[in-house]
Amino acid sequence: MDPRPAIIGERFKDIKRLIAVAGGKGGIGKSMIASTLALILSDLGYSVGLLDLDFCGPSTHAILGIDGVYPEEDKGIVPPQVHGIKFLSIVYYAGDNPSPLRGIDISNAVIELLAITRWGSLDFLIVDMPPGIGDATLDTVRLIKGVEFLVITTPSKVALETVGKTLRILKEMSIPIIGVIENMKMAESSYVREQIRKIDVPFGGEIAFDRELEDSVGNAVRLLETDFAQNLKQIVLSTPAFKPQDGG
Amino acid sequence: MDPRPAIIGERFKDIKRLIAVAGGKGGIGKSMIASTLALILSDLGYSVGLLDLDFCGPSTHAILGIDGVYPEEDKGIVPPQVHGIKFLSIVYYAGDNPSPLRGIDISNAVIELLAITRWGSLDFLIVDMPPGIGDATLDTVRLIKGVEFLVITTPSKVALETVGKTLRILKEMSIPIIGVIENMKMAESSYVREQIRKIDVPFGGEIAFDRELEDSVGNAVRLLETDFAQNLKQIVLSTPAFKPQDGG
Amino acid sequence: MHEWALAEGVISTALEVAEREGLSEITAIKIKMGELQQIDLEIFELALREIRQSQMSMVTNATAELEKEAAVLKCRVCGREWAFGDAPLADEERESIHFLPEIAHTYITCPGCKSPDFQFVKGRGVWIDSIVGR
Amino acid sequence: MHEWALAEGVISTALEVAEREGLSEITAIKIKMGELQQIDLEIFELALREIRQSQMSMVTNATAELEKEAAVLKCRVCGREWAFGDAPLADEERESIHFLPEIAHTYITCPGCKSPDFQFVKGRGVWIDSIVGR
Ligand SMILES: Nc1ncnc2c1ncn2[C@@H]1O[C@H](COP(=O)(O)OP(=O)(O)O)[C@@H](O)[C@H]1O
Ligand SMILES: Nc1ncnc2c1ncn2[C@@H]1O[C@H](COP(=O)(O)OP(=O)(O)O)[C@@H](O)[C@H]1O
Ligand SMILES: [Mg+2]
Ligand SMILES: [Mg+2]
Ligand SMILES: [Mg+2]
Ligand SMILES: [Mg+2]
Ligand code: NI
Ligand code: NI
Ligand SMILES: [Zn+2]
Ligand SMILES: [Zn+2]
Repeated sequence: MDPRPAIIGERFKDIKRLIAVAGGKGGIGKSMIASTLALILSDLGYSVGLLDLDFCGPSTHAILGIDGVYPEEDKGIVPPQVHGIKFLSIVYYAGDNPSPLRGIDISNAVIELLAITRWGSLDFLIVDMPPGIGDATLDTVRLIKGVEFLVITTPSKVALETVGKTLRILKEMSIPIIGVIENMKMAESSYVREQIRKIDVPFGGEIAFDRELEDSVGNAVRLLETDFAQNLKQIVLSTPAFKPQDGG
Repeated sequence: MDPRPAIIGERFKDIKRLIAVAGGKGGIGKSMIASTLALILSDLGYSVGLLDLDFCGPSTHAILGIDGVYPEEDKGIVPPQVHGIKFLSIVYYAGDNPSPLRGIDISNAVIELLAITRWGSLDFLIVDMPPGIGDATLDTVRLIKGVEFLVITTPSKVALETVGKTLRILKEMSIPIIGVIENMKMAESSYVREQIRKIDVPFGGEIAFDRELEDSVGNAVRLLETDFAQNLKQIVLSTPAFKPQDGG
Repeated sequence: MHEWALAEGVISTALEVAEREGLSEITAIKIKMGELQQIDLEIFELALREIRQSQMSMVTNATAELEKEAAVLKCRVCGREWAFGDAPLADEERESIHFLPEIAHTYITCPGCKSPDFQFVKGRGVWIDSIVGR
Repeated sequence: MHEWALAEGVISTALEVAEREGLSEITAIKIKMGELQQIDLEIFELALREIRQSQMSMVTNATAELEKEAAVLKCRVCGREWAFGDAPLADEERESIHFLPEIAHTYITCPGCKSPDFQFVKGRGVWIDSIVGR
């Protein structure tokens, strides 16, 4: 019998809101939004954690410029606090090296991290998800009780088709969806917004394509100053889910 | 004992070159390049197959506008020919519905398709890979003898860091790498080219960001006319690997 | 009739085993036929026979014993187990599962909690139980 | 000292079992300690004892029996099996595997064919063998 699942509930019991940032495809801005969202919420005075569950392509450490820190061992592992955010990623253990993991290994590693990490009390834990609905997403839904999803898409037809599938699965499993963000918008169009509303999922807002964003990668201070972050902050301020007291 | 692996070699024995289009991250243009590469090679007079192994986010059918066709059953399954390309994707079976598959299921489905599909004789089989190195990629490397990789990146730091990991794994496993294509280039810079050369992997060429590409999604004829396709065709014509007689 | 391709796999595997183990002949093959894949047993048996007898080989005179195995699915979320036979499915859905059993995750959800996150406990598809030779 | 967290998992699981099975007391827990995770057995045993005795519960008086299990890895490409003990590893690499056994795929490749595509046949980590109660 696996001793780990039974302790996972205990690990999350003092976290007010658990928000997984997901989407159908890769490269649509999930990690950028998860990282910047964590920064914005921390900047607003909330206590925030960020968990990178994209073991195949972890990127939040690179986006936030996190390097040279390591969890403490204290009856488990305690994530270090960087830019005010308690941060946990597989890169602590894999470094710059590749982790060629099959699904069964991803599942085991997710369960292990959820079981041994002591987040303490938090207003928000933001979870950066890999693309698609595979082991990491299914285990998140299965093991993190009360998790809510923030779903990202771009205006591209293929991205929208794929995100539609993710939304269908989440709805079928009765997982709460905070909203869908349309990222990297280049032209005026209400197409995505309408499609999302049609399937009865809340539309969360839009973020414009920001040519200068790439130059801020690796620098949390500059990241918060980008148009991208400003767009996202508007969404945060106007979305009721981003108040910790509303959560469980 | 699994009866399927023993027959897979037989299924590929009349295919001259097997090319997997891969990369570290999602959203870097793997599917767009795999689809357009298949079109270009077919247009050049070669016999071409296209196999979409991104079961979580299949996109090549949407890019090529393939719809309403289905494999024939004849001592296995025989992929239908569309735009001159023998095309196989999980969408034949999943339709527009989501396929929430764990790694173990992806692995099983990959093995099944490799074992039952009769491609016949081909100059090229192009395989569109999912992001990262997971079950689909590990099984491709394990079961498709002679497969070569065409690896995609973008100029973004995070994409480059991730693709570097994929390249390391492929090199460690002694899998041939045709080259690395730098896609969605927006500004002049030789940074990616230099980084790739540093790790002793052939640089395959560059493809500019093409604002009009999205409008050609779903239309194979228009796709071939884009600047994107022109860029890719130049790469095809100048890369020795894209001659079938060079292969095994 | 794609069952032929899987029958080829069984015969190729038997020949590989014969070679690896240095046998001079395969005498018997036992195969589990998982219900999920809905293989037509008669067609499969016929395919096995034709492939075996199409040329003289170490497997030509082997007997093939097919045994049906009921498919049982188990939910990873709520732990519920159920029989595939119970799933309400349209004909095209069954047909898709016939070609690619993993597609079950697209058309079936747990009768207890509606999750698509279940495993095949048994009865997925064609599986070689044993190969006997001398 | 992250072993404490896993020991908590063992005790929580025992309590869950007691509740589910309607037991009044857990008397014995048998645990397999997989080598890959390199858990310090003394620390783990101490943690188990402290957690058990920190408050009166159905598990307070249970005995815990720990059994070491050697880690065996098997390559999915060439089939080779080897012992984790043989892998040449730097201290930090061992430490990373201690926290996250799957990280073995980052630092170990098959001694036969250099593939990172191997499975843990046994000895991954902490595993509850049996829980006995009344
Ligand atoms: N609004 C935006 N404007 C410009 N570039 C963006 C925007 N959002 C994301 N990006 C860029 O897109 C790329 C992919 O983003 P990322 O967050 O890594 O995607 P994912 O996590 O979905 O794979 C990154 O290079 C990122 O900098
Ligand atoms: N050179 C390019 N210029 C403009 N857009 C591109 C280019 N290459 C790819 N894209 C767009 O980027 C998005 C992701 O491409 P896709 O091929 O689906 O990536 P992947 O298969 O790597 O996830 C698509 O919307 C596609 O149209
Ligand atoms: Mg990401
Ligand atoms: Mg793709
Ligand atoms: Mg049929
Ligand atoms: Mg230690
Ligand atoms: Ni059939
Ligand atoms: Ni420890
Ligand atoms: Zn269930
Ligand atoms: Zn090996």
